[in-house]
Amino acid sequence: MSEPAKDRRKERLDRGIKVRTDGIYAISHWTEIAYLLTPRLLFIVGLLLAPVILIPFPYWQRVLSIVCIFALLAISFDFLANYVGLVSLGGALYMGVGGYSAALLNSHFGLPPLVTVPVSTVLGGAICTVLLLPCLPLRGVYFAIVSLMFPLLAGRIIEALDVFGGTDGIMGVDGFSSGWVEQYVLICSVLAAVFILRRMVSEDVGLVFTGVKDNDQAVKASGINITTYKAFGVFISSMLGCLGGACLAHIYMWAGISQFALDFSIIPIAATVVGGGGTLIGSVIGCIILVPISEFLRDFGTLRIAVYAIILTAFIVFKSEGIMMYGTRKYEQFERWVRI
Amino acid sequence: MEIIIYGIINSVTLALMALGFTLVYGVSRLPNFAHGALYVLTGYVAWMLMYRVGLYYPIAMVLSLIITGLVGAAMYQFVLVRIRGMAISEIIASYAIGLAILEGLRWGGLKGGTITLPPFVDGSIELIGVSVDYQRLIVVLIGVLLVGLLWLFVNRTKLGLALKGMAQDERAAMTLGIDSDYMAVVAMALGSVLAGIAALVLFPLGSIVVESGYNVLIMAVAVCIVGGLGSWNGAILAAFIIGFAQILTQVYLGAHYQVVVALVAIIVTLISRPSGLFGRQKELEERV
Amino acid sequence: MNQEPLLVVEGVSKAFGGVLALSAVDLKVYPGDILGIIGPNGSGKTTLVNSITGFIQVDRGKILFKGRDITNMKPHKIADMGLTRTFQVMRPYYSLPAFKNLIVPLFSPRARRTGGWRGGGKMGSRDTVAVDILEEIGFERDSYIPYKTASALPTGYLKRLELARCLALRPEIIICDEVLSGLSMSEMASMVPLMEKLQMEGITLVMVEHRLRELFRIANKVVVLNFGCKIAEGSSDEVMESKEVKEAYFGSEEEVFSYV
Amino acid sequence: MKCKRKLVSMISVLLVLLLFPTFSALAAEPILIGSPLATAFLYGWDAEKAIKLAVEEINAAGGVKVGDEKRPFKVEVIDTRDLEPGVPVSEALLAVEKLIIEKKVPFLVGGPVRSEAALAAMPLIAKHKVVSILTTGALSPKYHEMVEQNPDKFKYLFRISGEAKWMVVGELIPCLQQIQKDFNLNRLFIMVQDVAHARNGGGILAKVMPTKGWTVLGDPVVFPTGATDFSMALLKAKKENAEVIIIWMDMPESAILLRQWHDMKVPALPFGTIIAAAEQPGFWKATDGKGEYCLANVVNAGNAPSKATPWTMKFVDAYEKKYGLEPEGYGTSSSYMAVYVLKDAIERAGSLDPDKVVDALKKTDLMGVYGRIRFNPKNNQVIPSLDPEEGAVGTVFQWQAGKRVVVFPPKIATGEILLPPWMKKKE
Repeated sequence: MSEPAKDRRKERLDRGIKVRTDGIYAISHWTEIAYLLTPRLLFIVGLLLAPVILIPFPYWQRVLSIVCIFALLAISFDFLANYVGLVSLGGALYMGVGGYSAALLNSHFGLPPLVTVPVSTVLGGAICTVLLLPCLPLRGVYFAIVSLMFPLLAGRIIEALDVFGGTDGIMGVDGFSSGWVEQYVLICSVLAAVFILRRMVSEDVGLVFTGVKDNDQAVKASGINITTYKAFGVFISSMLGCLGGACLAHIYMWAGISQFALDFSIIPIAATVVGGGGTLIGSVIGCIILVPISEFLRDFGTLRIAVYAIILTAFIVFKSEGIMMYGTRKYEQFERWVRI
Repeated sequence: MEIIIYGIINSVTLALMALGFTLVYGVSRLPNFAHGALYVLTGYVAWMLMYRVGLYYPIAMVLSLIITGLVGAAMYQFVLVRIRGMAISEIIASYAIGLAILEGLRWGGLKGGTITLPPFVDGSIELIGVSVDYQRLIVVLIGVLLVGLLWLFVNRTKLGLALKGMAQDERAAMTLGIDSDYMAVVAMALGSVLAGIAALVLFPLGSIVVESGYNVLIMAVAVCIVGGLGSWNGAILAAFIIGFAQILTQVYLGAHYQVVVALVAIIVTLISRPSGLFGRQKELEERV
Repeated sequence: MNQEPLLVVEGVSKAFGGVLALSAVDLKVYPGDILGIIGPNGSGKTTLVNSITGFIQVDRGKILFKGRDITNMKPHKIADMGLTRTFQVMRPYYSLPAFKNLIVPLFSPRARRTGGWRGGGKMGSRDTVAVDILEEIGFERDSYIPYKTASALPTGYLKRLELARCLALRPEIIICDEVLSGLSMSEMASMVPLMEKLQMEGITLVMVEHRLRELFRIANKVVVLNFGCKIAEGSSDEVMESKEVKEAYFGSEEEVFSYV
Repeated sequence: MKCKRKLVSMISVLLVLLLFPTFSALAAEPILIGSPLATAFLYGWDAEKAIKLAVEEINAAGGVKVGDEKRPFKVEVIDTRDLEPGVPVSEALLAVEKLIIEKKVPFLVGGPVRSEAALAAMPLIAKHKVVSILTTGALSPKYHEMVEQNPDKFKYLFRISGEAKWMVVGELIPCLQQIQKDFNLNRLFIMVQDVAHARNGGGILAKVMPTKGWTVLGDPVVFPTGATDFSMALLKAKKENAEVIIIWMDMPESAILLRQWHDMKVPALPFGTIIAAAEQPGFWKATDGKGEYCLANVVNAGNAPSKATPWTMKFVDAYEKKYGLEPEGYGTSSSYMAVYVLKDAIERAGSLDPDKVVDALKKTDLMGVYGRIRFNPKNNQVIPSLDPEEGAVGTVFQWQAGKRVVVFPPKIATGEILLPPWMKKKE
């Protein structure tokens, strides 16, 4: 792309095929159908096949699981931030609560992973919602800061009170029966989360969430209790995080204080920023990119974090729309220079 | 007795850590989450200049302050100015820059806690039966001096008044011919220098480690939130409240509850009194 | 009118910092009324609206709606009882089409209880109900206007959208915070009959206004506020004649006429 | 909708994924040793240096004799990041998995360093039947207790470095007894970091010492990881006339504690059970010499110069020659030794089969850098002793005039404990 000159500007137009596929004509010809389905199928089939493709590289299968866990956290962040309007920097809280509840359910009550994961998802979601309930009236930065404090505090409290295994954590948690179960539980959860949430936000409930985010005064004046909806949003998002935490506990057969670690709060946010906020799929893509990068950079020690930080800053400052939005735009529109 | 003396020392330490943060936020509404990184950077640069380049201690200190100020200004000028007003982006971007500086330093060899700055005056003194080292007294002295100078600067100089104007109402200040971007750069540089001064007086008490960057950031944020973001009086008051609370918990409850105190203070303050101790009504509306 | 008043405000006071924004304001609104509240800038009109609808907490006094004490109740509960309001600063959900703006109120418990607009029951989806309401309020049904994104609508339509948002709740009272200000002459001309139509449909209106001429035409009672105090009450003519109003509000007679 | 971009990125990620592992698969000839270590931190980097030193020496001498052929060692170090603040333990586990699954290492020597990471990695390592020798960091007795409880499952897990219980019962308490005898000191003050091994260790001391004629002043003072101000506790120690201060902290900030101790002239001998800062040769500089008279336990001999065995000084000199400074933290000599022990076991087993190597390891009896190395057959923990002829000896040294002088155990001591000038010897 050349330098913008003074006497011309860039014009963006929807592609013909995009316009055609907006309406009922979408099913009129295979090209239209393909236009609509290809990216979606690519995403779904790609994710579903990934474990199979990665059979020769068992280590990367495991990385895929981690990618999915971070993706769940990123979706949770994206949903809460861009659809409910609560920017939560405390993804690690969900992670920890989910991990601990799964580990406790498994080691104290002997429930198998396939039971503890859903139970701790719901239970953990409820616990997180109750914990965050007093903070819900806060907005913007203030909610962000308080939510950032929660995981730190939770870790400290477990440490100070020496409960749940103290600093050693809970060991001897059962693993998933096989790697396939682990991966497909996670992949299906990610896909389900993305598509259910994307559907939900375009339904009437989703409009209420948007309303709470855009203009909570008007929502209040419409006779809707915004705290209920915020709590509901937090519940959904913390359920996703707890699901990730529970899976992590079972993958590593262990839960400990470090599940409240800052990384679980920061990386999902970075992924969302890189992938494109407000698209839900974007945050998944962000994780697919960032987590492997982190693996490649492992040999460079702490430089990894510095590189991460620079990528993040660059995206936030220069390409704040994120990869997903950028991709969508390129897919749906073409650009040309026009004279003015 | 030692509770009072060390409470004061601890409080002034916290105030020093928080001063730069609250100045930047107060003037340009920019939560500078790279604060801790600038703190460590100053200490490291001063150490480098002293032991690797071989400059005199005072010269090294002044130079390192200048460098930190420039880094802060550059950070604003080249990165943060593009995302002014988007609070969350500001937090993430400044935190990321801080992270890059801190972890870059660690990668570049700042590890293990074996480097430190020498104290200004060595030794200790008995003060009403409590032994205190001179460096801590200097910390208190400089802290008080700095607050005084800052007050004079803000209330008596043209630049300071302009900054104060910005802090109160950015738009009105702009209509009065104050260049808000320039002022924000100045504030950022000044805030960085304040972080640097804190580093130079506090590092001789300990060793220069990357982790202290994170601690300083947490404490600065805690103090500023409890005091009401952007309010200088509030920050100082909050530094004393948290400072004494920490010393008291350390004496009566156990040192490992110290951080818990700060965190609980933040959460309780935000939930019960969102604008902080000294926040203004306008801000209250923003928050709730 | 010997009925029970629908809305009663008794001695409501509110101070911000040291400034008394409302001091012991009394008000009675009867069913079917169009009550006008006027007053110079900073006289506490919007504060009064905010107090009644629960958006701010009052310091003293009592507010009764349909005989129930609603003082300092949560805004959404008050709205749920049928007391709704518009906002002076319009903030529709800009990214949504106009009719989608109504989905939020239609989704509220009250709207669901009362079965949407007209006739009750499940009369089609919320979208159709929303378009119905917009038509009611003056959006041309078969035009593209109800489907346009809110950010592209002119002020007049945005004000109507605010009203429509209230109507979606099937309210008993709508408190209109300056729906007429900022409109062009023609827009205003069509707004006034709309208000009258709403009154005909049995909705009680409280109108907080700057535009005295139009207000006086439709209001059957006017209350004047100044510095947080009620200084006059009565029919529009009575208020116009009131000496306190002229002195406190209008200053001198010449200014009255230049203003009206 | 969406995403040519997504396609491109996914394909490129896949491509990279496909290409990456092929690099490492090529070299099959050397015997791989995986070292999961927090390389950016003390207990990580020192262990890394020591392991590399040992591998270099072994390879220079011809390598490891497996059956008939001689094969060299090759180290794969991976950064576990487990000492970084804010990084979850799962990162370390992922690193261990990377070594096992991708690099296909049959042996692990080193970490994970942090106790909870080491503990969390146990099931994982056992699952893959990888022989692991823990050499640095984790001191938690829970490690070998777990092995003892589950000898079949965890039989692949060895620890060649010391553990907290022995350090307290076997070294610290006898050493304190000696101090009591020599200087007539008996008022003890305990400061620990808020991690499990330190709190447990502090608790044991507080319980045991009163029975040995000591007065323990209050409960152990617990400091959070990363604390930077210790003055309140020091003041308390001073006020209550403490005579020995036990410090158990594996964080670098403990250097601050000693500077404060010096500046306040607290008349008590600082005794670091684990005191990360004081273990390093750079400590003297870090405290401007204010850490003089500090005692520190570096777990195993050889981490400070001494004459425990003929090999000790050989190791210290070799390390100093290669890296320009004396061995650093408490994981150095043990990491070095672990490679030799592994070599010995492989040569005796004559194969790389994990079960055979485990059997050989269990029969290890080697005169090493820090004494006679044998593993307890019940729990695979190296057998400790105060006599280098009998087992692995520890080392307590004192900083004296810029040098680390070994003062305990008596058999390997190179000097006497000195009191700071502001402490008067009690009669």
